[in-house]
Amino acid sequence: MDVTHILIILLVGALATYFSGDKWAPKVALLFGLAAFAGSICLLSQYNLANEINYVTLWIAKPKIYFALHADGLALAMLLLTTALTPIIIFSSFGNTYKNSKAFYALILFMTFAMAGTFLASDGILYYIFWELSLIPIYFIALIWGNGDAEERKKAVVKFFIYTLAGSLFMLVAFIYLYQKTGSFLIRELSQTDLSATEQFWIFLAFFLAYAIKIPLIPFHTWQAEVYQKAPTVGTMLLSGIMLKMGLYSVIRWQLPIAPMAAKEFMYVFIGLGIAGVIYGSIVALRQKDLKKLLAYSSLAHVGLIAAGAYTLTLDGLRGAVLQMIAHGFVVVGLFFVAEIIFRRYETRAIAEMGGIRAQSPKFTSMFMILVLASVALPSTFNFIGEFTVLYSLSQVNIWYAILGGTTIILGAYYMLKMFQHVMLGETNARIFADVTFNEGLTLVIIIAVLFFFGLYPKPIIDLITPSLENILTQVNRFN
Amino acid sequence: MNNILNQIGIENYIFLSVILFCIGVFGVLYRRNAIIVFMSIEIMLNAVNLLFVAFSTYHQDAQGQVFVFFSMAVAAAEVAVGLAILVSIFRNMDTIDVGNLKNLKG
Amino acid sequence: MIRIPDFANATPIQIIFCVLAVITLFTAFMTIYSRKPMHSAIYLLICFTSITGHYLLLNSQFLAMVNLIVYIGAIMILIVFTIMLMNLNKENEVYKPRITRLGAIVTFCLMCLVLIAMFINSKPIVGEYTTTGEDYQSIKVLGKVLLNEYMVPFEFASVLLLVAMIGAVLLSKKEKTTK
Amino acid sequence: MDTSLVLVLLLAPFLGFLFNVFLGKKAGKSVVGIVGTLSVVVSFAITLYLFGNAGKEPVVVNLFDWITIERFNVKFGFLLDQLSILWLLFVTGIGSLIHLYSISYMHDDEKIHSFFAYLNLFIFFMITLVMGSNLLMMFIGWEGVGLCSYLLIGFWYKNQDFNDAAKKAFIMNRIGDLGFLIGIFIVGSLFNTLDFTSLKTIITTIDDINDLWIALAALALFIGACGKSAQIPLYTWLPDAMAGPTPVSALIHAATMVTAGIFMLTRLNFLFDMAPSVQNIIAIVGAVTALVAATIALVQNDIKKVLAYSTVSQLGLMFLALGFGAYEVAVFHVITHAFFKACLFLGSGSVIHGLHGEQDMRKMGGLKKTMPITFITMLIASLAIAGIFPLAGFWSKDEILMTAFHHNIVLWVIGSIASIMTAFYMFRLIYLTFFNSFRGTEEQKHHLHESPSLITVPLIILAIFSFFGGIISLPGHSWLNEYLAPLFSKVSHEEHTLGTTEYALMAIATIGAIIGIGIAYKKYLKDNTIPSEDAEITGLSKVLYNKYYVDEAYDAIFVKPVNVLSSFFRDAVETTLSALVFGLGKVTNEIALQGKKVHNGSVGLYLFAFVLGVCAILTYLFL
Repeated sequence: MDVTHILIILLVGALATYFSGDKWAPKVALLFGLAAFAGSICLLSQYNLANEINYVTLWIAKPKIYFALHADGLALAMLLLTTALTPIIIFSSFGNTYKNSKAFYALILFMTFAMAGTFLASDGILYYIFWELSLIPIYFIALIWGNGDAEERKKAVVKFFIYTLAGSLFMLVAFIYLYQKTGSFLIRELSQTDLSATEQFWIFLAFFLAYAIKIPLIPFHTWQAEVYQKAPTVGTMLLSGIMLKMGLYSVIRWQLPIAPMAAKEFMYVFIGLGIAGVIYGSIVALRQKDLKKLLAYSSLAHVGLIAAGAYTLTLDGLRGAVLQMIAHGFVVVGLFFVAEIIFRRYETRAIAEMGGIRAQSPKFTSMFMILVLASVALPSTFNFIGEFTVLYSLSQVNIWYAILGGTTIILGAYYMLKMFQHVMLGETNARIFADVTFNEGLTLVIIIAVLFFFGLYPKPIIDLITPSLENILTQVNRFN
Repeated sequence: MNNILNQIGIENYIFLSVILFCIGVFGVLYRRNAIIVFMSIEIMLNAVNLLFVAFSTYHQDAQGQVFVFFSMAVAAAEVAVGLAILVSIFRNMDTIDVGNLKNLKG
Repeated sequence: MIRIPDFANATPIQIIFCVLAVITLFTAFMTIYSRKPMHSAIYLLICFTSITGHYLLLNSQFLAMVNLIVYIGAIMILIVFTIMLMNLNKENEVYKPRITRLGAIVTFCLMCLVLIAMFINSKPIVGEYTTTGEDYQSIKVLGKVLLNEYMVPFEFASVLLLVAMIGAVLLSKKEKTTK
Repeated sequence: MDTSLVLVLLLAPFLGFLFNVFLGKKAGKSVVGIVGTLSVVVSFAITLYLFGNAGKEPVVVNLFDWITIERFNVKFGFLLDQLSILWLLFVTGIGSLIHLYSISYMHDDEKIHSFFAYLNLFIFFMITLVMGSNLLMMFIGWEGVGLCSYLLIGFWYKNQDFNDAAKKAFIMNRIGDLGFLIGIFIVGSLFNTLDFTSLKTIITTIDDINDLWIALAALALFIGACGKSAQIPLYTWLPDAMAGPTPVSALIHAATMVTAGIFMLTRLNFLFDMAPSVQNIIAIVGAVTALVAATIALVQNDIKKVLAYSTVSQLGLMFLALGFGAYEVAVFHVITHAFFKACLFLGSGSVIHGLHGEQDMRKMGGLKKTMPITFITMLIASLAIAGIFPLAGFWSKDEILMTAFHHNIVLWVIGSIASIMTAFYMFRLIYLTFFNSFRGTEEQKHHLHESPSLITVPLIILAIFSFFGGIISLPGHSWLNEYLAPLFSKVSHEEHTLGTTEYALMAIATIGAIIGIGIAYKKYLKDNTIPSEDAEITGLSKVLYNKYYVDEAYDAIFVKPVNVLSSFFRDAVETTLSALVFGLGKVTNEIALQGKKVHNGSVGLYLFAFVLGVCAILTYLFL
C-alpha cells in the first residue's frame, strides 16, 4: 500500500461514481469511501511497523515543486478521520434522493480526495493546490443541492467561496516569499529556515488570514452559519466535520513550525481570539432559531477552543487540539445528521416548530441525547478527553484562560440542553415522527460507538499523534 | 560634406526630431479628424526615421539606415491598410471623427 | 554642451540646416493646425520634402530617394486621394472641448520635456565627431548589407507589403449587401 | 479477586441499566423492577463482603492509562479504602431500598423501564464517583450523577417546567464542575499527579508548599462541591429538582448525590488541611447556608420543598463541620442524614402517592389514622432530624454543634438556631400532614389508604436506622472515628471528653429542639392554623416564601443579561460583521463602476492616458 493509492482510489472513485449512473452512484461512492478507509488502515499498520510513509517525485522543475506526500502520525490521524467520516457521511445520505446524484456523490469523493491530499501534502504548492481544490466541490454541492431561497443561497455560497479564496491567497504569497528566501517549498526545509522576526511576523499573519477564515475564528466567521444553514446536510457535514480541521491541522503543520517566533510573541493574542470565539459562539448560539445555525455557532465555539489549544505551543495543547479535532469531527457530523433526520420528517429546521418528539421516538431521543452530551464534553465521551487536555494546557499558560475557556462547559450545556428541550421534549407533537430507520440508526450508533470507545480508551490515538507533535514542537522551539 | 555633424552637432538633430515627434503626438491628441491623426502618426514616424539616420551617420554604421528602410516599408503598408480601414469606416458610419468611434466603450 | 549656432559666423551648411529645420517644424505644425484636410496634406508634403533635404544633408542619398518615392510619391498620393474620395475638404470638425485642447498642449510640453531631459541625461552630448573615411552609406554598401545580413527581413518586408496590399483591397472593397 | 469483585460491583448496576434500556419495554413492568433492584442489591452484597473482609490498607485497581498529559498519566483505576467502602455501603444500601420502593411507587408509570434504567445508571456513576482512584475518575462519576439527576428531574418530560428545573440543575452543577476542573488543573500542575494516594503522600511530605496556589485549588474544588451539594450560592437548583419523582428526590437529592461534595472534601482532607483560610470560608458558607435554607423551609407549603430546603440546611451543617476539619463528624451526619432524610422523602412520597399527587400541605391533614405506618416512620425520622435524644440525628448534629462551639461561638449560635428551626418546620410538616382533619377534596378522602408493603417496608427499615443509627459514633467510644482514622493525616480529631460543657451543650440542643417542636405544636396543632394562601402572604414571610427572591435575582443578574447579549450579538454584531465583509465586496464593485467610466470608448482619452503613461515610465526608467 502506497500513500498515493489512497488518493488514486478516491479520484478513481469519483470518476467511477460519475459514470455509474444516478441509480448506482450512492453505492459505488460508499464502496470507494470504504476502500479508502481500508487503505488508510493499511497505511496505519505500515506506520506502526515503523515504515516511513513517503512519496516524493519532482513535479515541476522550475520553480522546484515536488509531488511530495508524507504521512506521519498526525497526518495519518487526520487521514483516518477523513476517510472514516466520508463513508459515514455518504451512508447518512442514503435516506435522501438527490437530483443528478451521480454528480453529487462524485463531488463528495472528489472533495475527500482534495482534503486527504491537503493532510498528506508536504510540499507547499502541492498543499496549496489541494487546499484550494477542496473548495470547488463544496461550492457546487452547496450551490446546486442546497436548500432555501436560491438567491439567498447563491449569495451566501459565493461569499464563502470568495472569502476563503481571498484568505488563501495570502498564504500563497507567503509561500512564494518563502521560496524566494529558501529555494524550496518542502515543509522539511521551510521548517528549518531562519527568518528574521519581522519576516516571521508577516508570514505568520499571511498564514493566519488563510486559516482564520477557514477554521473560522472570530471575527472571520461570518460565512459559516449561513453556509451551514444553506448547504445540504451532507455538505455541512463535510464542511464542519473535515474541512474546518484542515485549517486547524494547517496551523499545527505549517504555520507554527515556519514562523515560531511570531507564534510565541503573539501567542496571547491568538489564544485570546480563540477563547473570545468560545464565549461569543456560545452566546450567539443561545438564541438561534434555526437548528443548523445553532449547531454552526456551537461549532464556532468548539473550534475556538481547539485553536486556543494549538496556539499554546505546548505538547498538551497540541495534543488536546488534535484529539478535540477528531472528536468534534465525529460529534458534529452526528449532530447535523440528527438535524437532517428531523428535517426528513418535519421538513423544517426551525426549532420553534419542533418539540414533543421524545414521546414518539425514544430510540432517536436517546441517541440524540448522547450526542448532545458528547458535544458538551461529558466525561467518558471522546470530547471530554480533548476538552480536558486543551483546558489543562490553557491553565498552564494562564489560569484565566482556562477559566474563560471553561465557560464553554457551562454555556455549552446551556444552549445544547435548551435546544434539546425545545426540539425533543414537551407535549407530544401533533405531527407523526417515525422512529429512526435501520440505516439512520446504524449511522448514529457507529458515531456513538466511536465517541465512547475513544472516550474511555484514547491511548491508540494519543500514541499515534504524540511523536509527530513532539517533532513539531522541536521545530517550534528551534530558536531557543 | 563628411564633417557635417561637426558643424551642426548631433544634439540639434535630436532636438529637431524630439520636437517633431511631439508635434505628432500633439496632433494625435488634438485633432479628431482621423485623416489628420493619420498624418500626425506619419510625422512621428518620420521624426524617428530622421533620428535613425542622424545616428547612423554619427556612428558611421549602415544598420541604422537599413532600419529606416524597413520602417518605411512598414509605414507604407500601414498607410495602405489604415486608409482602407478609414474608407470602410467612412462608408459605414459616414464620418471619420474619432470622437464618434466609441465602440470600445466598456 | 549644447552648441548654439553662431549665426554671425554661420557656415552655409548650418544655415541650410536651420532653414530646413524651421520649414520642417512649421509645416508639421501647420499640418495639424490647418482646418482643411487638403491643406494639411499639402503641408505634410512640404514637411516630408524638407526631411528628404535633411537626409541629403546627412549624405544618405539612398534614403533620401526612398523617402521621396515612398512618402511623397506613394503615401501622400494615397492620403490625398482618400481625402478627395471622401470629399472631406471642408471644415467639418466639431467643437473641441477646452479640456481636450488643454490636455493636448500639456501633453505636448510634457513629452518634449521628458524626451529632451532623457536625451540630455542619458549621455553627455558627445564631443568631437571624427570621420574614419570609411564608406558606409553609399547605395552600393547599403545594398550589400541589405541583401546579405538583412536578407530574410527584406523578403519579409516584401511579403508584408503584399499582404497589406491585399488587405487594403479587401477592406476598401464595397461589401456586397447580401444581408 | 479484588479486580473482578470491584468490576462486578461497578458493572452490576450498569448491566441493569443496559437490560432496562434495551429489553425493558419487552420484559414487562415487574421484571424491570426486579432486575433493577437486584443489580443494586448485588453491588450492596459485594460491598458488604468487602466491608467485612477489607484490611487496613486501601486496595487499588488500575485498569489502563486513560488520559495522557505531558507530565503525568491519568489511570483508569479504582480505589477502595475505608471512606469509599463506607460510602458504597449506604449508597448501595439505601439505593436498594429505594429501588424496592420504586417498584411499587412507579408501577403505574408507563416509562418505568427508563426510570429504573436511569436509577441504575445513577448508582453506576455514584459508584464510579466514590471508587475513583483519582480526581478525574471522580469527575466521571461527578458529571455522570449530574446527568442522571438531569434525566430523572426531567423524567416527566412533557411538562416544560420540569424540564426547566432539570436544565437548571444541570447547568448549576456545571458551574460547580468548572470549579472542580480548575481545581484539578491547579492540583495537576502543582503536584504532577491526580492520584489520591500519591497526592496524599506528596502533600503530607512536601516542604515548600505554595500556600496561595493550594488555597486557590482548595477554593476551586470547594466551588465544585458547592454546586453538587447545593451550598450558597449554587443551591437554588435543589428545591427545583423536586420536580422529579419522589424516590429520585430521596435517593439523589437527599441521600447520595448531594453528599458527593462532602465526600470530595473528605477525600481531599489533606489538601484542605493545608488551606486554613479556605476552611474558614467553608465553615461560614456552611453555617449561612444552614440558616438561610432553614428560614426558607419555615414557610414553604409544598411538602417536598420543605424537605428540600431541610436537605440544603443539613448539608450546610455538614459543611460547617468540614470547615473545622472535623471530617468524621461530617461523615457521621451524612450517614444519619441519609437514613432519616431518605425516610422522610419516601414517607412524603407515600403521602403523595396516597393523595394521588397532591403535594400542598394545606390540602392534607389527619392522615394519622389512614396511614399509620407512614405516620410513625415519618415521626421517628422527624424526631431524628430535630435532634431528640437518643435518635441518630441527636448524636450527629450534636457533634457538629459541639465542634462548632469549640472553634467559633458565632457559628455555633447560627448552627443552633438553624437546628431549632429544623425542629420547628419538621413538626409543622408533621402536624399539618397527619393531625387534625383532612382538608382535601371528598374524592381524595374517599380513596385514602395506607401504601402497599413494598413502600412501607423500606420506610420501616429506614426508620429503624434513623432510630439506632447513632450508635456507630457515640461520644467517647466512636467506632466510626476509629474506622476512618487511617484516612486523616492529622492526628485525629481530639475525642471530646464528656465534661460538663458537653453535657450542657447536649442539654441546650435538646431543649432547643423541644422548644421548636413546642412552637410548632402551639401554632399548628393547638391553634390549628393553616398557612395562608399564596396571595395573602405578606411581610417577612412573603420574602421567605419567595426564597429571598434569589431565583429572581439570578435570573436578572445572569440569565437575562446573557440572553440579551445573545440577542444583541445575533442581531447587531453578526449583521455588522456580515455587512463588513459584504462591504468589501461592495467597495470593489463601486471601484469597478467608477473605473468603468474611464473606459468611455474615446480614443483621445486612451491616447492621453497612454502618453502620460509613457512619460511616467520614461521618467522612472531614465531620469
